[in-house]
Amino acid sequence: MAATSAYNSPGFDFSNTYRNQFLADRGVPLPKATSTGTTIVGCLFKDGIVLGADTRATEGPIVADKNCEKIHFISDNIRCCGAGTAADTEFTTALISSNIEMHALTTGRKPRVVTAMTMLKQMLFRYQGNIGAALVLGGVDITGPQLFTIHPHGSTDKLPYVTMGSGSLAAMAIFESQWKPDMEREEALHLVTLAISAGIFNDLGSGSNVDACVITASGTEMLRNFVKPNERVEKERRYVFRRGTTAIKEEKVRRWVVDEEEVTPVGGEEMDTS
Amino acid sequence: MDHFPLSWGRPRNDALDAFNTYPMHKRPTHHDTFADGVQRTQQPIVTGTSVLAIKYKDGIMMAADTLASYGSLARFKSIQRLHTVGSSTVLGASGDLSDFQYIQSLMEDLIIEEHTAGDHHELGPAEIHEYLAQVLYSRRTKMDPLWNSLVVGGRKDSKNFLAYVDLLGTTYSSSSIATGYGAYIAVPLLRNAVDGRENTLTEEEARKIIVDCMRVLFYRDARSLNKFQISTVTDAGVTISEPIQLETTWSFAEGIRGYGAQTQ
Amino acid sequence: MQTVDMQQLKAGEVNLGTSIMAVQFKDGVVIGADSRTTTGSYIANRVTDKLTHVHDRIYCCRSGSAADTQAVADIVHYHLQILTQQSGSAPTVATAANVFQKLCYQNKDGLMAGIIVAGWDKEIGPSVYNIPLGGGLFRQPWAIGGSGSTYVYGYCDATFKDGWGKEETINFVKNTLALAMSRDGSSGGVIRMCVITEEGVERLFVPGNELPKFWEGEEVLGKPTKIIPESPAAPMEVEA
Amino acid sequence: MFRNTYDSDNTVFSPQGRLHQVEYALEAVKQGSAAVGLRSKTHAILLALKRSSGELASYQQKMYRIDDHVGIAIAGLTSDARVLSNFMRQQAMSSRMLFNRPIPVNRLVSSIADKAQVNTQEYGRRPYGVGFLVIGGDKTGPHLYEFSPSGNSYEYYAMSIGARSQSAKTYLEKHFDSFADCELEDLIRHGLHALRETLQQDKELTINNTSIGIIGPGGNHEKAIPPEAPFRILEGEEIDVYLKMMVPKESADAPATAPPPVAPEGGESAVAQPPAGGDEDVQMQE
Amino acid sequence: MTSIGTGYDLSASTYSPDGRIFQVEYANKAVENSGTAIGLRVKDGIVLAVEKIVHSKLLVPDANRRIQSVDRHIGLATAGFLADGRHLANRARDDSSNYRDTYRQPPPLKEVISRLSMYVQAYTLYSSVRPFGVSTIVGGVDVNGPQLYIIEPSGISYGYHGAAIGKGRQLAKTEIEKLKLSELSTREAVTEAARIIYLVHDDAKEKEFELEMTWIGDETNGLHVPVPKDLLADAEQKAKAALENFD
Amino acid sequence: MSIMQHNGGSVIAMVGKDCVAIASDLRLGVQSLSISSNFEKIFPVTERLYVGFPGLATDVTTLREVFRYRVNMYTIKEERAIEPTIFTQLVSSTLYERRFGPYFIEPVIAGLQKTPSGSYEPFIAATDLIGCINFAKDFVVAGTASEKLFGVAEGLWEPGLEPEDLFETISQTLMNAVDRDAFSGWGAIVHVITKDKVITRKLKGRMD
Repeated sequence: MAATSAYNSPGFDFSNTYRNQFLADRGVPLPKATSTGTTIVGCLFKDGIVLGADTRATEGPIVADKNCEKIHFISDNIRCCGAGTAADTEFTTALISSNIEMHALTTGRKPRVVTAMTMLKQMLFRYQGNIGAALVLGGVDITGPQLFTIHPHGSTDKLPYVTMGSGSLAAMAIFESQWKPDMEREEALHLVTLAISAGIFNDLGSGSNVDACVITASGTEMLRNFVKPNERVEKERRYVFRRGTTAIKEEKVRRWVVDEEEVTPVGGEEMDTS
Repeated sequence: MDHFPLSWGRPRNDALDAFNTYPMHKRPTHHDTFADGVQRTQQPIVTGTSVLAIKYKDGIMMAADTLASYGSLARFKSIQRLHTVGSSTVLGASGDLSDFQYIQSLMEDLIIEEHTAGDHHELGPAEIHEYLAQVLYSRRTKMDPLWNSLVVGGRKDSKNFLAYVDLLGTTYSSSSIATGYGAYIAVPLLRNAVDGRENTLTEEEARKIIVDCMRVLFYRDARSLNKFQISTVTDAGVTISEPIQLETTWSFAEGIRGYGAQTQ
Repeated sequence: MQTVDMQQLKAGEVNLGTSIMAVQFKDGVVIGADSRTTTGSYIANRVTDKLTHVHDRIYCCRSGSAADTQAVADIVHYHLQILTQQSGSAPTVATAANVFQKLCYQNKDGLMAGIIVAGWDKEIGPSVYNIPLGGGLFRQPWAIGGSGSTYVYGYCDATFKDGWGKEETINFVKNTLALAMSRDGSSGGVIRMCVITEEGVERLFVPGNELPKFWEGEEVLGKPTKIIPESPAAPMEVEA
Repeated sequence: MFRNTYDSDNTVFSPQGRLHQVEYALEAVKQGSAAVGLRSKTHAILLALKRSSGELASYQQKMYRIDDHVGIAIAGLTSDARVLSNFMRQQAMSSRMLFNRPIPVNRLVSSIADKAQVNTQEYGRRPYGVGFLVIGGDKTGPHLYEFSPSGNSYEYYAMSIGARSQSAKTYLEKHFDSFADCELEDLIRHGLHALRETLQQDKELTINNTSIGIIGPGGNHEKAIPPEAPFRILEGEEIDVYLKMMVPKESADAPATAPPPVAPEGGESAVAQPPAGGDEDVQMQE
Repeated sequence: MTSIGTGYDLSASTYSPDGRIFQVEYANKAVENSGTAIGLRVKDGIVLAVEKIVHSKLLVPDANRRIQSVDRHIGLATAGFLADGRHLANRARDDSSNYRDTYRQPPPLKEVISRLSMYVQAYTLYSSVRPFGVSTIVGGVDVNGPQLYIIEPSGISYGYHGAAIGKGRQLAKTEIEKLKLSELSTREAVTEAARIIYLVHDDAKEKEFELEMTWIGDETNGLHVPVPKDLLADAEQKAKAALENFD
Repeated sequence: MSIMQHNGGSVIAMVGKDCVAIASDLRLGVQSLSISSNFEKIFPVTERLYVGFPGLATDVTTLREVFRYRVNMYTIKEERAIEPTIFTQLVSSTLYERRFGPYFIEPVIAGLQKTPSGSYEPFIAATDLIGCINFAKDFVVAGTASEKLFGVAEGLWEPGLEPEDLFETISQTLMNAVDRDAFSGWGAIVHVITKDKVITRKLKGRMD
């Protein structure tokens, strides 16, 4: 709390680690952060890249969020799917997105996918796997469509079709049996949907809906909730409690003035101050 | 007790033991929280990977590759992991192969006992499965599990039977079953291809499904081999094929260079 | 995917189980590698390129942690570019190897990297350097590395001859890698090779279904079919 | 009678190669009241005559359920029967446990036969003093077996054991050709007729002294028999309808030509009576 | 019977003054009263046949077998007390199974015989047990080809080309001796065995009988199984015809 | 026992029709010993924005001060009240700063967001202890009873609840869930936020 600004000095703050390590040593397990068990995939096609993700976030065995977004914005022409510790994927991609924007402004060029990839792998390597982000990075730049995976320890792979996350085996099975080079957009989108669906239905860490994103030289199309195979069934009855059901001990109401009336002060003008 | 197939046959620790000086079971392993309390009896040594099986119109079909791994060493490349039991059952095994050989001898004893009774009562796949479940469960209760995941398939009285049992005595029955890595990689494909069609699939279609899955498994499972056998059980009886060589595709990879910016 | 391969490997880290190799011949070097990347026994990438360009005529083969070796190779690549800019001429293979060695040695506790550096330079011509775990530097006429290499030392010792030409060397690399890949579960996929000579770098590719084949006979032999004729029964001698 | 020195011990062969102790054990079976078993293509049934030791005593149990698909009727020492029937139950349960399969009936019968054989060969034991009729249904259809203390077991179309069973056998031998295609009701009627042959002159079958055991689908007079048709024992009012179906003796087929001598009827006796003087072939089979 | 009443014949553990064990001899009497059983060892297999006396017409034909399987490739026929025969068969199965568990191979017949005859012999040693009231023919095809043995109540066992036990054994032996066993096929031996059983059956003294036959050979894939119904019927037909000619 | 259960306590927030509600229990304990039945974990940030801090009590107090300070600094610098979305990002980044030594708090945020047209829109969010935001359209939960709250809320919540109905739904959800959680309970407090007023009610609950 030494900072005197509302805007904090950048970087991580380790001041609690001593306390928390002490607790951990005393046998108190540290709580779980939200993770995205996740199925994320990417696939090359004739004109670009299709990325896909499921939308389930878990906290241990609990489904923490049924419809979260795992395809993150890096730049207009680059997107990144994240699996692993949710906060890590959010902040890592947000940071790189910001850096890419800066880089683009500095160089005055459209950012390249390899640049984002290199930034990501260098950052993750620096943290030696402690930032638990497993990423699928895809985009189209001057060199054409590019697709990478980045593992939490900072290793990367360049492949025409990739999967990550706990559902990666299920999704990869679909790719390995059905992927082919030079697919049309629709074919690729369909294949990605199948791969994500395989994760949703076969991996407990993945679930809910299919998000997809198609990136071509002409633009990026984000297909949020592209397929919704797990819509909740409409409730047949309502469970609204009669007003007054809950016993109250005490009540306090604070009212706010909502509509302000502009009142022009009568009399001389106020003294000008500065 | 770490019975997850993903932990079976970890790669050799060549950092500590670059020249394979120590036998597998003496090498330091990762720490398993439960190890002190539960698993002291054994761990799988010579292992087989996935077994796949599906039901189809005329019977059941099962497949397994012919590899026996010793850790990451592909130690024996033409062993059979499918075993005929009686006249209407086939048994497929992944996991420890010495335990599987023991189970084979149990099956042999059982079938001879049936033969010597000579009274037209024959153990079918359902009975064999029940028996194995009892054996595996009782062994794990003695803290001395038979380190296998078994698939029992068969057809008797024109009824298809397919079920699973593992080293804990867990059992289930399904129209498609896969053990080991197959449970992660092949099951999604099998469910798509088989569920709801188990009474209409022809043998040819079933064979294609199985071969496709074996191929994907070979692509993605580091303990698999591109040589495998297919077994069928139909009204005509049990067949186990000669080893089949997988056809694989790699051409798309020729142009890949490096892992990032590299282009040369 | 949680399985830790080795204690030295960080949890969930991607591993290049790997069979890698480099052999020098009169006009250059042939380097080669399999294409398998694993986490546990899952093949995360079946068509990896483990032959990494660090300069025009200098490549390295990577084994060990994917993250570590990529990072090291990237840094060396960076150093060699700077060096080239500053000196105005291509670095020697020895220079590249020394940079690798320094990084691997100084960070030996934090890295899991076994690297073979090979290439061609004006001063020495073709050369091969092996930098195993720990960060030592060893120049060899041929070098093998990675988990698959333990299976083929004998083959290499028995086969390698000085004075080979390009084709013989390529065959040697191809056969050695195929043998290693067939026995090591952590190696597999395709064989990628580079022939680096003064003239340039030639990429070679052997797809997984066209690997050289060796003994693949039956290990389980058939049951005896022969009936041994007549051995007279010898019951216990008892007078009735 | 010739003072027999070869009959006091079951480990001694007589010079003729006979085992007198075993033969005496067979006589113990005849001390019990009669039981009759017969089978058709679809059913196997048991009928037994229950005794009561007096006005105030209840009728003794003659039939036991072993498993859903197996039932037995006993004649001879009840206590021995209990030991053996419990053993049979264990065998049946172990088959269900190990294989989830109803034990094949022949194997069940063999298992007690093998157990009984041991008692005919070792000193310090006596052969079991009880005979069983076992009915059961398995994959090969309905079956009827006889088990005897000698360790023998045979499969029959129809059989009778216990006191004056020879008369019933005579009836059965005369009619067994027609059993195969009988309806359940006809089969029971035949059974009752056979059982009636074993009665003393002044006695007749009543709802109190008769038990009927059935394997096979429910009959016309049975209610709420589940489709798997487990073994059931009919007693009391339930069997009235069957008793009424019986044809009076005069008009029914001629009774056994020579009614055997009357065996003691005085309740279950564990004391082995001397052999009932050669009216039957008690030679141990084979 | 000089033995009777001497008191030396009441226990298997007692010798008579002239060195005989009467109890074993009496056990043989039980065998002699039994229906005949024969076994033929021919060039490519084994045939076992028994004359099964039908003591009641209420018996279900084919159901009450007197020839039993010990292992896939071994059959066993007994004459004497049926229950004792079952006991021995069970013991033979255990011996066979133990051999398999130890050596993971099908047991050679010799091995089973050796173990089984030792078991039988043990029952001739003690007063606490009686000898087995059965003679046993054991036949099988193993790596050494077809094998045939008899084990007697004394525990003695010999290998045979043709074996006969039970009531009609003398006549059967004479008939078997007329055969050229080493030239017969198993299929032919089935016919011969049926003929011999029909021949030795004494219509005058005995009740009805049933012919039960099993075989092991190339035709059965080395398995010990009952002779197929049609072949059995054919053999019986021929046997009856031969009998009429004989008469 | 996890450190998140050391002091106990749970918070839930729900969206209604033009309103939001946020509620918590009032227990403060040390493991199984209850210390106080009047430990509030929900704090006003602005007039129409509340934040709840279930988790380790010492971090509740610390974070309350941290955010009071940071919100004040924001207000002074920006010369405007902080909006719920901005505040959520502030919470998220503040927690993520301590990615490798987190506060043991899983904040729940509920408020009304001003739209460009000047009207108010319901807003709720929650983050995990290192700041991963969960923007929900229905309800968010946190604390030792979170699993039970998920279950009950999943059954009871429905869209378009009026403030008074929302009050009943959130109260019943909370009360029923904490009744099955040993570490939460001992009374409860509910804030229903509408554009012109905030109704705060203390509920009668089990004291065991």
